[in-house]
Amino acid sequence: MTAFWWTVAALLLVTLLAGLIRIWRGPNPADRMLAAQLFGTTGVAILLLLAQAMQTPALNDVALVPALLAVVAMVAFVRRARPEAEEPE
Amino acid sequence: MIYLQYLLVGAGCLFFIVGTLGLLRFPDTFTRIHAITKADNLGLGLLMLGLLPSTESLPQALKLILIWLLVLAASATASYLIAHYVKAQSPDALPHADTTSEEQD
Amino acid sequence: MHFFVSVLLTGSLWWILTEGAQAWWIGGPAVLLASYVATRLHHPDSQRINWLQVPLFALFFLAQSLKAGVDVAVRTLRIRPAINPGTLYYRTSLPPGTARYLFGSIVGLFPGTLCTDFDHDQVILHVLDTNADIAMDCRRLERRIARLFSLPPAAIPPTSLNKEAQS
Amino acid sequence: MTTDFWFACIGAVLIAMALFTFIRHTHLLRRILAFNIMGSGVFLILVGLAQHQRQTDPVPQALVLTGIVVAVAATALALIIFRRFYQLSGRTELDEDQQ
Amino acid sequence: MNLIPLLLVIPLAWALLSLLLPRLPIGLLALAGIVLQLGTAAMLWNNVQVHGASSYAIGDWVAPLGITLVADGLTVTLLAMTALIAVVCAFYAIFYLRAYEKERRYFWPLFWFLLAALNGIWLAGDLFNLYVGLELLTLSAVGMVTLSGERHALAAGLRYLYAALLGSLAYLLGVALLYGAYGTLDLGQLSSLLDANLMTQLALALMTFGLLMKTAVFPLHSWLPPAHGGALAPVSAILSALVVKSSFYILARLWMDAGDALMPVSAAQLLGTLGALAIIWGGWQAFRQSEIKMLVAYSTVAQLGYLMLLFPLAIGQSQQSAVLAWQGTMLHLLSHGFAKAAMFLAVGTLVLAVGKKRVVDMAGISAKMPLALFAFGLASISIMGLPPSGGFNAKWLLMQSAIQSGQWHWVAVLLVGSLITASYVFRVFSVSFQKDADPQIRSTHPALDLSALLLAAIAIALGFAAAIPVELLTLPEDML
Amino acid sequence: MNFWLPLLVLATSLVAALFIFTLPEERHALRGSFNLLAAVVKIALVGWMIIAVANQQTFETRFTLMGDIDFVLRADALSLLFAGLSSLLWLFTTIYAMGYLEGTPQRSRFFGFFSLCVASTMGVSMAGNLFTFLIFFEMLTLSTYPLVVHKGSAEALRAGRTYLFYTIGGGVALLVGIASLHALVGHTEFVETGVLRDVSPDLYPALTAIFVLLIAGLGVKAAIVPLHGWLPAAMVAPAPVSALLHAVAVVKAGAFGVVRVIYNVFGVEFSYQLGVLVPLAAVASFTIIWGSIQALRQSDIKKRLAFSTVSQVSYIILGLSLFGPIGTMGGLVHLLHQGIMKVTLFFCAGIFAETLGITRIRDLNGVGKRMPLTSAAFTIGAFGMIGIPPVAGFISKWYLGWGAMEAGLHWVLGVLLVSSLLNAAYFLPVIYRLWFARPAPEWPDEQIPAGRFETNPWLLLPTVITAAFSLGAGVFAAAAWSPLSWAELIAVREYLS
Amino acid sequence: MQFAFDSMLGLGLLACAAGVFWSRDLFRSVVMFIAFGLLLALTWVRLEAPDLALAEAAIGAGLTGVLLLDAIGHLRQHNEHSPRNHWLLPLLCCIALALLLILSFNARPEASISLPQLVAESLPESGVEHPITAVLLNFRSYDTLLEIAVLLVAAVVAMALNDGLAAAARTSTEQSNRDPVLAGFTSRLAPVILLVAIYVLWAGSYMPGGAFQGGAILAAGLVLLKLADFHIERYAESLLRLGLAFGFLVFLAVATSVMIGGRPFLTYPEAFAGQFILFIEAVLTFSIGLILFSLFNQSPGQEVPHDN
Repeated sequence: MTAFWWTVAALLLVTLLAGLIRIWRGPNPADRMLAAQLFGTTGVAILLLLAQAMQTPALNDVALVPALLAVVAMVAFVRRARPEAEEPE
Repeated sequence: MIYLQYLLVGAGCLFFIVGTLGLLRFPDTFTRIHAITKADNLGLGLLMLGLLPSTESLPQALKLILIWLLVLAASATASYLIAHYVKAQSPDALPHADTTSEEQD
Repeated sequence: MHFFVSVLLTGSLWWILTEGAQAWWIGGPAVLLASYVATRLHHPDSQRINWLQVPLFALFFLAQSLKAGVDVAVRTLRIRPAINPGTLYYRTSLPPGTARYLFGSIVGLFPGTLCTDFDHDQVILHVLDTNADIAMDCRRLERRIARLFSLPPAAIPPTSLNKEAQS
Repeated sequence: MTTDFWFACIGAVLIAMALFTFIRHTHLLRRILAFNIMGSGVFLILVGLAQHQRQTDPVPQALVLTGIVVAVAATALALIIFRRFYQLSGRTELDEDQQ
Repeated sequence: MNLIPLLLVIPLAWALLSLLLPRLPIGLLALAGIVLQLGTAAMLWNNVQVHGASSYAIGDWVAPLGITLVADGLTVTLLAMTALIAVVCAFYAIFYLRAYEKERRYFWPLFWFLLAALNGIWLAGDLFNLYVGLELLTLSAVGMVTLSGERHALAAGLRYLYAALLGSLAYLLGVALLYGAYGTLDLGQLSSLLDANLMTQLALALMTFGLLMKTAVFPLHSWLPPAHGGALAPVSAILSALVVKSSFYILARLWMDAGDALMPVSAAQLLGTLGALAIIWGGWQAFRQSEIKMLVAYSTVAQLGYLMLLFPLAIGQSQQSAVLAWQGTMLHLLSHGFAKAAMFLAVGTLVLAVGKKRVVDMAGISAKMPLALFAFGLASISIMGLPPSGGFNAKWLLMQSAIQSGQWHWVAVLLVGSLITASYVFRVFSVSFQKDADPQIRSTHPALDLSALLLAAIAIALGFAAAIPVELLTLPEDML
Repeated sequence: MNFWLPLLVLATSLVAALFIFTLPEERHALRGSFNLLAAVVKIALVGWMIIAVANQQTFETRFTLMGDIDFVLRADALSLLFAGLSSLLWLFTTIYAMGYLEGTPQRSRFFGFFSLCVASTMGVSMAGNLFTFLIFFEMLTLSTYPLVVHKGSAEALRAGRTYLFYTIGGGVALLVGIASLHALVGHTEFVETGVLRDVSPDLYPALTAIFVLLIAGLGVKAAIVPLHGWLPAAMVAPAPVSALLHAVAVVKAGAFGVVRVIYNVFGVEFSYQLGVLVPLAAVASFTIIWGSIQALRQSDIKKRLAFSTVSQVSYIILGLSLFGPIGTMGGLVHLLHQGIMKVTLFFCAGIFAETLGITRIRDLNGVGKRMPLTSAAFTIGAFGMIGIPPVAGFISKWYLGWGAMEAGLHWVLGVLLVSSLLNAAYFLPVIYRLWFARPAPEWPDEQIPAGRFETNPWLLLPTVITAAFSLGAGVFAAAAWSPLSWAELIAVREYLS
Repeated sequence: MQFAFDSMLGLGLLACAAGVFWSRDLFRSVVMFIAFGLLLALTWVRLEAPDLALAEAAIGAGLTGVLLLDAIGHLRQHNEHSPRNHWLLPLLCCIALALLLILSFNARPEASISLPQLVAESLPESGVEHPITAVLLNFRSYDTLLEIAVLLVAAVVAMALNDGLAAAARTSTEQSNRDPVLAGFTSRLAPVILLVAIYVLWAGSYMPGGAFQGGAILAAGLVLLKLADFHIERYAESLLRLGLAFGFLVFLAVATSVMIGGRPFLTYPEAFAGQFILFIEAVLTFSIGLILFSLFNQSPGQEVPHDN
């Protein structure tokens, strides 16, 4: 049973890391933020799986936090990001 | 029961993979938003469903659901916000005309 | 009234969070505080939810988001992503306020749609596939939301579809 | 190789990478990032090393919690000063050759 | 009631007070508090002198579970010095800050947090607690540097912050390794446990690096001059007199605790060499500066170099030589504290009066500001290491140590340092005596001169009363 | 009381200095009266001590500085010789300076440092061990710097730099010497006949090196060639400062230090054993001759006097290195005599410059008629320098020569003779000009004094008194309280105990 | 499979760090950093430190990320000037450092003191059941006191730098261009965040959680409100100051007041240790939340910088 949770968690970790590619390649800031958003959701999923795999229900509380706060970074981005100046100073 | 759990969790995982694939394959920001929002939320939902039988109490189960709902609400809002942002960035052309060309670093 | 509902909701939330340990001596004040905050932040003229409609709406929502997930999965897994994105100017009858904005955000979880902006009574949607009958889905969602907020169903104005599709 | 040991090693590599960046780059924001990652590396070592082949140790965990708070305070402070500096000067780095 | 925690409670309480009640006359309030603290420090000093060193388990949890504070001869001396310098700087600041309406509101809370951090560091007996104390110190010090919000101050503050943070992390990494190796953070326990192995030595090397960074020892000093030279005068005084000493204090304790076994003589010689380079380079730079506050700031860089001589003189040498080096270094720390604070205060008054910053702007100032200049002169006697002054006695002890251990090259360093110091100090004087200049000055409050004079007088008085601190410095059972 | 008296003596000038520093610039009267009062009190105190010491009493202030180092002020016969000179001349120079600086700015600073300088000198004289000596020796350096640069002109600042360069360098040498000595033998208390008698021969080389270091350090202030460079440069200072530097404070402190090192640290006999005295005598002799030759070449009055000092101070050192009681008496008594005579000469030079604007020797033609009292004082001083009886200088040279004979160093006689001739060669022309040359139609820059005296009485009075002293010390050399008998007292205690 | 997971997690951390460091575009670095924070939270879970995971999730991915995004939004361009040229020596030094560290891990001596055991033995006396909270608020509460002081200092400096800084300009940029969707979402999420914050605080006595994590969550909630243009900071400044300092005030007051009874500094009455700790944690949560929020809120505004 635990082996399965671990396998799935590892798979999810792979997809998570694959998301890094999008962060790296962009091309524009919104794409990168989008990938970060993916990190949040996938992270929640991994945390839930780890809670099962490691027999630590307290991890559900940990999962609660990114679920709650992942959006804050996105909000900060859309509210405060400023399009980059076209020309260097 | 346990197989149902496997099935659900496995399916959930699959949707995550699909979401990421979409994120990587789709050509522009808007379509990527589509992919990631819809696939991941479904993935998380299925995974949560799969985990539900393993919970020890009702509140614990409800907490899982709560987490999912929070993620749902957050993604729904975030998807709107980012789409809105992207549109505001390039109001004349929607969808953005340039986003298909990948910038190489 | 609204405060009362808030207390109920936050109270059950507290119950869930503490997993039944309850600890009301701290939970009580916490719930009251949260409810107070909820009331303070609540926009006075926003529409009220008809709580009886919630389960029904939830079912509809679940079905639609399942459909959306599968839809997008199928499109993704094609060798060449099967998409045909475009813009849809959807005229909504929902009045400005909670209902309309709920529509805007929830539509993003529905098959092939993504709200990008509101313009007067138009909702500007980005659609994954301009060939699909998006307007139909939207209208159904709109009706459900109207019911959720006990709003009178209004005449549905025609919707224009941006034909400048691009791949 | 235990989990604790593995992550302690990762911590060591993170520190080295961050230190290199800290030395090489002059952009103040990047240095803040490097500082944070270096801090994370140190924290990993603190917890990982203490727990390696011993039981779970609450003390280093508590220390790291304190350390995280301090790091946040320092980061926030650095950002605030940096932003004010940028506002006044339009520069994102210090004049390095000033003695 | 035990006095040790009071030294933490008073500054913290006053920090809150001045933060929460900015409308009160916080200057006067601060003075009351600092006098109270001075009294407490003095009483503790007396206690230690009479009854010997004592320790205090916070929260009634003894080490290694809890945190233990230690008050020995060195600690109480440093506490007394801190309180004394702080009381004068506070007095000075009350009048000085009249010209700085905005800064005044935030100066006091930061001042108090800084004092709390300093007292905490002097008393600390726990490695991690020292880290937190260092961070509190750094942040409040950086805050004080940037108080004016001007561009150069911000740049200086950033440079300082980055260097200090890097230093903290290096230190913390060392702490992490030591905890990993020995499972305790208590200094007292560690000193008996430490043995020579790669991890311990790496840990100590890292901690040394971090602390050297924070002490601004050559070549890691570049952050110091802009920070100390650019801040408001009372801030510069506190930074140079006290703040940089705190990290050196930790360093010295570590090395002395770890002892000869762990610290190779070559490393000690290396540190001494860095010190020597600091003395020469800092002195040379001080000589070259055009701004007078920068001159004083570079002087700090040079003077910190003398502290480094502790290591080659104490590590791997005879007991007698080590004791002399220890006493000399700590006496230098004290007298430099008083003298440098006096110098910065005096220079601050001069700059305030003249309204310009460069050395050449001070032409003919001796006629207009004799007292400030006199204070500067008295202080520089100690800085130069000329008798009668604490600085001289410190150099004498160091020299004795060097001669007894046969390390004549350090004698040469000491002497060359004195000569370089004299050259930049007298540069200021010779400008100030110029007769043809007639500087326009603003009148300054006599309290400003008085404060600087007082501190300078203490630095001189240490030349006559050195026995009091020196005897106390040998008091702990055996730090060596 | 025996504990406090040395401190009290020190405090009279120290308190005066601090009081003057805090006084506003324009309170001239208060400052002046306080300064004079302090000087008088000091003379009284020193006088008391002299009487007591003559009656075998000792005064000692002692407390621990740190570890094994004490701060010691002790009044013995030798210290009172110097202390007496300083306190006496402080009074006269102060009076003179008050007249000299009338109407100039920054008098507060000047008199403050002046008093501080005297305080340091008193400390030097009463220091009971090398460490205490060093403290006051360096304090002297610092307190004289502001006096040297007092005028604030570019030239004065340059001179100040030179002065510092030399004296701080000397201080460093002294410090190294003292520190090494301390490390080598522990305490360095001044004891009659020295403390080093019983050290093992292994240390002789080291001790020789230390001796050289110490003498080099002290020699800077004592202006031994080639360490004298600062002295002529410092001539830009106001005349009372020059008087102070040459007669009382700086050069004398150096010379006095040499006395202390030879007599009370190394001990004459031990020094002789080490074989360092004869070279010292040689250096002193060279300095005497060289200084005189240089003086001959100067056309500026003060410069000539300055080089004269270089030469004259080495008489003291020469006397000391003759390792015999007679030579000692000659050297010590010259410490006093030279002080009084040189102060007279500088006072005169200052009066010439202030009243008539004369700074060069060729302008002195006929001044004797215009200023008879001043010229007479100058003449007495100059005769003393040459060694013409019955002026004090004769006594010194007589004893020096006698001492040299006793020591068997006959060549020293030659040195004395040559130097006396040279002295005559550079002083007699001046005296000739003063009295016999025809005056120029008008003086370079004459200030008509207000009173009926030839110049400001504040300037004249101390000059005349010191001239009288110079004469008196020679005429009454055999009297009980003359400098000579005091020097005899010291010599007896050094050699016979 | 655990091993595979751990390996990937570790490499992922390195990859993220590399992304942060080697990206020329600073915005990309910041996003990479946010991702790094999330991976780090997972790492803490793997190190059996859920408290740290909680804190990291709230801070690294939440608050620090927001601060950095806000800062980078403030910059006009994200690309940096070219790095320094001399890099070989630093590189070698850094590699040597990493190698030395890893080597030294192997050469570790056996510890003679077992602190976890001591903690476990003293836990019953501490008043709480969760060892980390016991360490933070009882055994080593002095550290925590100073740590709060550090936070407070940062807030004071932020206030000082922001004082008198065109307050008018700040408010004018805050003219309500409130996004209705965001506002609606926020107004409903905020009470939940508040409740979760309090829950985490309460949980600290028994399981992972505590004042700091609660405070960080609270701060994130406040930041969210602020970003959604709810003007919550419009309280009198003195009240804000009180709020910032309140936690520290109470902590210090409790710590000191026991001394009047003759007990050592920072002790709690035995019978009520748990209640005291919870009370202190509650006020600390409140204050930490406010402090972290004010660190965000006091960030200098977005005026265009003058060139030179």
